[in-house]
Amino acid sequence: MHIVYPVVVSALLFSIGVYGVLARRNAILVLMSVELMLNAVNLNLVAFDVWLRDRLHSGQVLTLFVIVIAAAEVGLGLAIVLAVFRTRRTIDVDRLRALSENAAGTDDESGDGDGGGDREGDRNGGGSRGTVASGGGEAAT
Amino acid sequence: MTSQAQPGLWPPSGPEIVFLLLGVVALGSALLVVTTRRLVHAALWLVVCFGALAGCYLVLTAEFVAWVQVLIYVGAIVVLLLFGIMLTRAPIGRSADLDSGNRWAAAVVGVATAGVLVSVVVSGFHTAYTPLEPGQGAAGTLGSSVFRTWVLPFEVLSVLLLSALIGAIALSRTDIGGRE
Amino acid sequence: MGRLLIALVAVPLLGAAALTMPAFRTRGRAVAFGTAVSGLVLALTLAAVAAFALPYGQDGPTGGGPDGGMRLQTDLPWIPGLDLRFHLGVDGISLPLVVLTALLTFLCFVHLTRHPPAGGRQRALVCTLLVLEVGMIGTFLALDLLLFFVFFEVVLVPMYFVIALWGGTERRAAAVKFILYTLLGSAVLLIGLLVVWAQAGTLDMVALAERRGAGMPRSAQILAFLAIGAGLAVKTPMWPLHTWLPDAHTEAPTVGSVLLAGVLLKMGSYGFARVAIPMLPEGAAALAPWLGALAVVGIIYGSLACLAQRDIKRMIAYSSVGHMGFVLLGFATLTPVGMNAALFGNVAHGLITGLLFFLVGAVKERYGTADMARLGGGMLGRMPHLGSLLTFACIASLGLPGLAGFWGEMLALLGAFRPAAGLPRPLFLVFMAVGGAGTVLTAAYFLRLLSRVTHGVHRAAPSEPEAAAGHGVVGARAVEQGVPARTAGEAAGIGGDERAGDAGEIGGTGETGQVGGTGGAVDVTAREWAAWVPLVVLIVLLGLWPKTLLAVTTPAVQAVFGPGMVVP
Amino acid sequence: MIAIVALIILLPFAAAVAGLLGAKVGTGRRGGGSRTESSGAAAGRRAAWFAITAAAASAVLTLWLALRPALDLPTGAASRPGGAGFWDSFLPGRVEGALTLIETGSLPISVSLRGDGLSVLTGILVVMVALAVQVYSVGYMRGEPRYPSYSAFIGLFTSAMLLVVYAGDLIVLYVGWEIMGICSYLLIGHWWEDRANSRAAVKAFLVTRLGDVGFLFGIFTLGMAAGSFRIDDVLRADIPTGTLIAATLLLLMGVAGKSAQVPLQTWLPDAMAGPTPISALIHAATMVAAGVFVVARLYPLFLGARPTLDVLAVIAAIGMLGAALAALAQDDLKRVLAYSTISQLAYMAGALAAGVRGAAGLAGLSGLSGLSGLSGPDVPYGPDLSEGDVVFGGIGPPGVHGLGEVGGDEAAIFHLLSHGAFKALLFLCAGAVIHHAGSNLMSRMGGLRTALPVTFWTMTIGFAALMGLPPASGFFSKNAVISVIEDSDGVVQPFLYGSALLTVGVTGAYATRAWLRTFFGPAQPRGEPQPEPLPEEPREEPLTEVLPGTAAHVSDGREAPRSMLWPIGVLAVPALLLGFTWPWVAGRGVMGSGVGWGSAMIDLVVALLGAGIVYALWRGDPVRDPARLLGPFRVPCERAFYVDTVYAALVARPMLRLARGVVRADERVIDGAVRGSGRAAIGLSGVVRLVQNGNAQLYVTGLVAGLLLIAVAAAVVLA
Repeated sequence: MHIVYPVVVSALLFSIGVYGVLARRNAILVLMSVELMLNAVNLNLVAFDVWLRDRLHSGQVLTLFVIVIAAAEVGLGLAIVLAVFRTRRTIDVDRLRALSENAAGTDDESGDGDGGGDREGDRNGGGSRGTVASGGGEAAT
Repeated sequence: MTSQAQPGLWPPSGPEIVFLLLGVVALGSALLVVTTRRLVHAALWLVVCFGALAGCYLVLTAEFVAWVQVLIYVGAIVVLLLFGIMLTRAPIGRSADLDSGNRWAAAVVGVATAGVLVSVVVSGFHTAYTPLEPGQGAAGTLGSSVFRTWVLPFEVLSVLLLSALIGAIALSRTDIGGRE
Repeated sequence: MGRLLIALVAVPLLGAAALTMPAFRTRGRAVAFGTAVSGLVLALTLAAVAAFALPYGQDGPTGGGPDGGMRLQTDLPWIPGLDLRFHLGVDGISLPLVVLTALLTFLCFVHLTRHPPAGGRQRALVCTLLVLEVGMIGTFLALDLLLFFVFFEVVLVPMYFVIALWGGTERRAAAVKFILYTLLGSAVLLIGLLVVWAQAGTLDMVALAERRGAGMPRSAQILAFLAIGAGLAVKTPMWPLHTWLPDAHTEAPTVGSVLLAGVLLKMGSYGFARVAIPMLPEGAAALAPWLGALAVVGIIYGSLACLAQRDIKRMIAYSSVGHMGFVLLGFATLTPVGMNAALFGNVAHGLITGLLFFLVGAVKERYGTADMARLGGGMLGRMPHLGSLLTFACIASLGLPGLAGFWGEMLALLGAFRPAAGLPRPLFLVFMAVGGAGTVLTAAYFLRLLSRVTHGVHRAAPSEPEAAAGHGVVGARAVEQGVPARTAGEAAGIGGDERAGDAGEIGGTGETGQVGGTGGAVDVTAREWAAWVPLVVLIVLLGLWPKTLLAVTTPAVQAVFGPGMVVP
Repeated sequence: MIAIVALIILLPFAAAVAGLLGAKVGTGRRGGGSRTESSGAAAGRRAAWFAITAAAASAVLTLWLALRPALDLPTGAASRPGGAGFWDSFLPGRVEGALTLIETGSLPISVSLRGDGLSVLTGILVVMVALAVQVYSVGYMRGEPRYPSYSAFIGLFTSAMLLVVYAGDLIVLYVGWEIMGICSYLLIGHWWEDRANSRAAVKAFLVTRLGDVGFLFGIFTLGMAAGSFRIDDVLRADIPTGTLIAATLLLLMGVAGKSAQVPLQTWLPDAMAGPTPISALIHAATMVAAGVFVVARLYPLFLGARPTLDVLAVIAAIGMLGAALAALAQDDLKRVLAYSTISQLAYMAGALAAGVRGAAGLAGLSGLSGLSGLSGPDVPYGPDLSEGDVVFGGIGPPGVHGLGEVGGDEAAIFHLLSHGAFKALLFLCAGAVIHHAGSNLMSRMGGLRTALPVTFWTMTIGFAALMGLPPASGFFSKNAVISVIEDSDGVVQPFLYGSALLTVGVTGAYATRAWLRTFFGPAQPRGEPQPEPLPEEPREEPLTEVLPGTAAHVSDGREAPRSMLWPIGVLAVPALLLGFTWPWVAGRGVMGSGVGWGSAMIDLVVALLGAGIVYALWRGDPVRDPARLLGPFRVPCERAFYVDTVYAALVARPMLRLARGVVRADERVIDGAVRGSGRAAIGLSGVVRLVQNGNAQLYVTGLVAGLLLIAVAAAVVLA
């Protein structure tokens, strides 16, 4: 067996997984794409294990471990997705923007804190935190 | 290890042809997973992909891994994913907005990844060859390896699995801990 | 003997560490402990002075040195891989500053025992101040460039917290500005030090000073002097790198202002005397005219800015710009007399401005504001002791002969009269004339301050709208500030919501806040006398007998410039 | 011997410290509202004892110094660099002692004192007037709660002036010089409750400080040129003429500031805001005298710099006439005396500017050693010799000195002493008058002759001396000054001489006017508690307003208390008789020998002419102010020719405007740049922040793309 065949398949599978992670909106689809990438890695591990004739079978054993971890990961990931779905009513990845900078107009003013607007900036910061929290609260109810 | 009598890359031998066919199936179904417009179809194409991969493992003489793949991936994970689709009330039919606006950037990055990886592995391994010897990945050999050499990571892994389980429960149940 | 200097650094550090023990949770005990520790440091400093007074060559195998050289040295490996050494020592240039640091810190603690700043958290404050003392003393003792830099930086963090946690209403912005500005300066300074290291191959300050720049090309010296000078100038502060200073001083609590003006600014000018000028003589010679020009601009500019200030604390902060301008002018002359002037000016400014900030802190505590218009004059009538002390301090600060402030300024001008060979003399004569005009302006703004605050008959402060309308920002700020008394509510409010703290402030009005308004204010308290009298005594002593200081600094300064550079 | 000198200086200082710290142990340093009346009075008494004892001790020691036949060193060329002084015959020799030498890295400063005839002469004036003022103040300031600090500051002031007088080193001299400045600030602003007093004090300090900066630079120039700050070394050094001119011109700035000469004279009239004894102290004996004293002390240097003397002459000529005219138009009695002080100081400056006749043209100092000196008490010296017809070559060999030549410095010091005596007398008398009248304004006085007989007679002596009427001291000293001016041969001599003569007349006029309007004419209703507030001038002595009941002056009695009358009486003696003792001081032995009778007659006639015109006007209408003879000139004169206005417009206001501009520029430009950099950073980060839109996929895309780029780059580099 030429190693290059499984390795190339694995590389292409990985790239497809990458595309899926980057392009899909639905969080479950993203999880699926992650699984694709993990499987690409598994294939690599097995192929190299065979090629190198490892007496400890580290490649295959690690593949087993990866599969187990993938199972755990999917379980946890789905739990998180469900939690997000409960609070946000959506699992579209590009609509979950809690990580973003607050786009409110007052943010620019908190910049000149050295001019005395520090307290204002604090208030804005607090305010933005407040909206996030309260938004979450609304969704939860 | 590369042996002295190393066959050329082309034409492929029998197992290689099987492998390539399975690989094409796996890649094609994977492509469908990331492009299909129906969620449930995606999950089902994933089953096909995993199955084809299990076949690949078999060709590569990793029997035990192949069975585990079928059991856990096809049997457990896909089911979990389907439950997830169900619980998030995803539309069963066609939905137009499964891809984000990021798709073209993702395509570019994906193709670039493929290009880089393929060119690297091809340039690195185009001469690598090993004859396949059945029995390398049998349950017995693998089992003895796991429970001799890898027993400690194995145990750690079981703890990890347990904690992941508990974590999943804690996350998915609304009446435990959490927000005030 | 060498262990003495290690003890100087270690004692406050151990003290700060000890404060983490829960035994100091009890109210007030932390301050007493801090007083004891800083008192111990002061005693050790005096022991160092006594050891210094011994004839040369009697302080152990590691000490000793040529006349005017380093004494009490201790030299331990620190990071052997980089050839960094924990090298401490003291000479005539650093000794007065070490004593000044120890004294001012001790007096700050004495003052703290009865006058805790608003904001509570006394234990944290004591701890912070002790760490600050470690950095300050270490800076003056360090003889390894990187060690110097480390101590130089150590100071910033505690000072940041002192301003940010115990300061006035605008404290956060001031603290952020302070730390960012000075960190930027330190970064430039570090670059300069690295240039020196790269060129000279050693970080040993004694060796570098003895080498007098030999082996370093002129361009590298100029570059290094530029970087080091800019870094130090931020700290000093030199015009136009001074704008962090007024904000920091205005917002810092009394002890913070005292240490900031009394010691921290000196670290910058000390760097000129210790690092920039001795190690990079050619760079110094090339850039001295610029340094002098910026110094005199600072003198005039600072004085003019003072003339139009309304807030006393801010005014004194700007006066520091002017006074440090004289110090820098002294350095710029590159003469022994100029450096003597700078060192004398350093110490004098530390004493006088320290006293001034103590006094203004007391005024603010009693009146609830430091805005001249709202103080309303007549302090000599209402609080004769405080008014008299303020008069004394202002007169000392304006450079009256017979008080400490004079000699630094006079000698700086004398140095400018005949700068080192190679410097353009006409230019320095212009600097001298401008500096002389600066002394008149200095007198003008201090007398204006006295006239407005201590003289006249006390009136009630103008009604709030009037103040706000008439005095614009300052008035509004003062109104916003409201009352000085901050309660525990404010302390709690520091971490969290600012407005809650303000509410606590208003709640505390009844106790101390009204004191300022009703005229029942107390004059100077016993603790304040204890904290201030040593400063007064030293100011008079140095003024009447400048030899006490000049006799210490002159040999060291002569050693810096070498025997060949003494002006006949 | 030098210990005595040190003691003379230190005693008032020690008393000042004791008075400040010790007078009110347990009660407080300065007046406070909480103290009881009795403890305040006790503190005042204690402070008075300190102050008067020290002043008296200083005076005794000074007199003892003066009455010794000679100081330690024998007189001789070796010990007397720069030529012999005119004081040689009074007190030959010189004593000097250095306490220590302060190394500065450049020229060392020697903390040294020196005593010689000039010092002792001036010292006598200082300690005498100081003693008189201290004694007088006990009565004048009775009930004043801040008396201890007041008397302590006087002590400090005296000490500083004595330090100037006895300084052996220019820097030491400068120290005393400046301390005087701050003491004048503290004393003029003694009644600080009134903002105007405070302003006057600030003005006095600032104007003199401005001059002092030049003075300090002058010291630098001299010291650097001579290689030492010791006065002896400086006098002995061979300094190039250019340097000398620069140095003396710079010194002149300080002299003009302290001695209130044009153009720095404006502080002095305002300084009348202080208590009257302070006016006597500052404007008669100490501060204003310091300037003249310093010029006399360094006179050989000034003689070597002819242009400086010409400048001084112009200053003096303008100052004496302008100030005299201003004095003529004032309504405030103290301001009359203040302007008269400026005018009289200008006389001294004029005398100094006149130089030593014949020597003035000399550039070097080499010829000076025998010029200004008088060899001894046995030199024949007659009235006819001083007339100006003494033939004097000027470039004689050392040892051949002009017989009877009165040097400019001698005339100046002579006038300084006599002026110190009579002006102190006048101020103290004016204090008594003001006490009685309750106002400073002469329009509120009149007819006080009968109410205040002692004051009347003593003040008459003072005015006579001021006018230069024989036999009062002013007659002799002023005549000496005018003779010197007349004999000088500078470029501006005619101008100076004309101005001096004219001023004699105006002096006669304003002295007569003040005398008449105060003591004669109809009595004015007394009891105005407070003088009319003048719009632009500081109000004087708001005693009753400030300290109701505490400043209990004896306004209902006939005269001031005895402690005030005694100093007045004592001062009247030298004011009257000093002229007769001067020849003894100057070592001439013949009575009246300082006077050139011919020119003296001219002066006398001019003075009487001025006085007569005023008298005639006054006789015409005793109620109306004789100053009306000035006509349209009167208002400019009263406002002192608008110099204050000009300064306010040219210096003070632009400076304040500049200050405000600086503050604004500081906020907007410099701090603006700092904040701008912060804001620019934040703005840039805002741009970067746009990428941070919360879409995790975008982040990962970037991440992977970056990873790929790095991988490709690594591959390319390694390949």
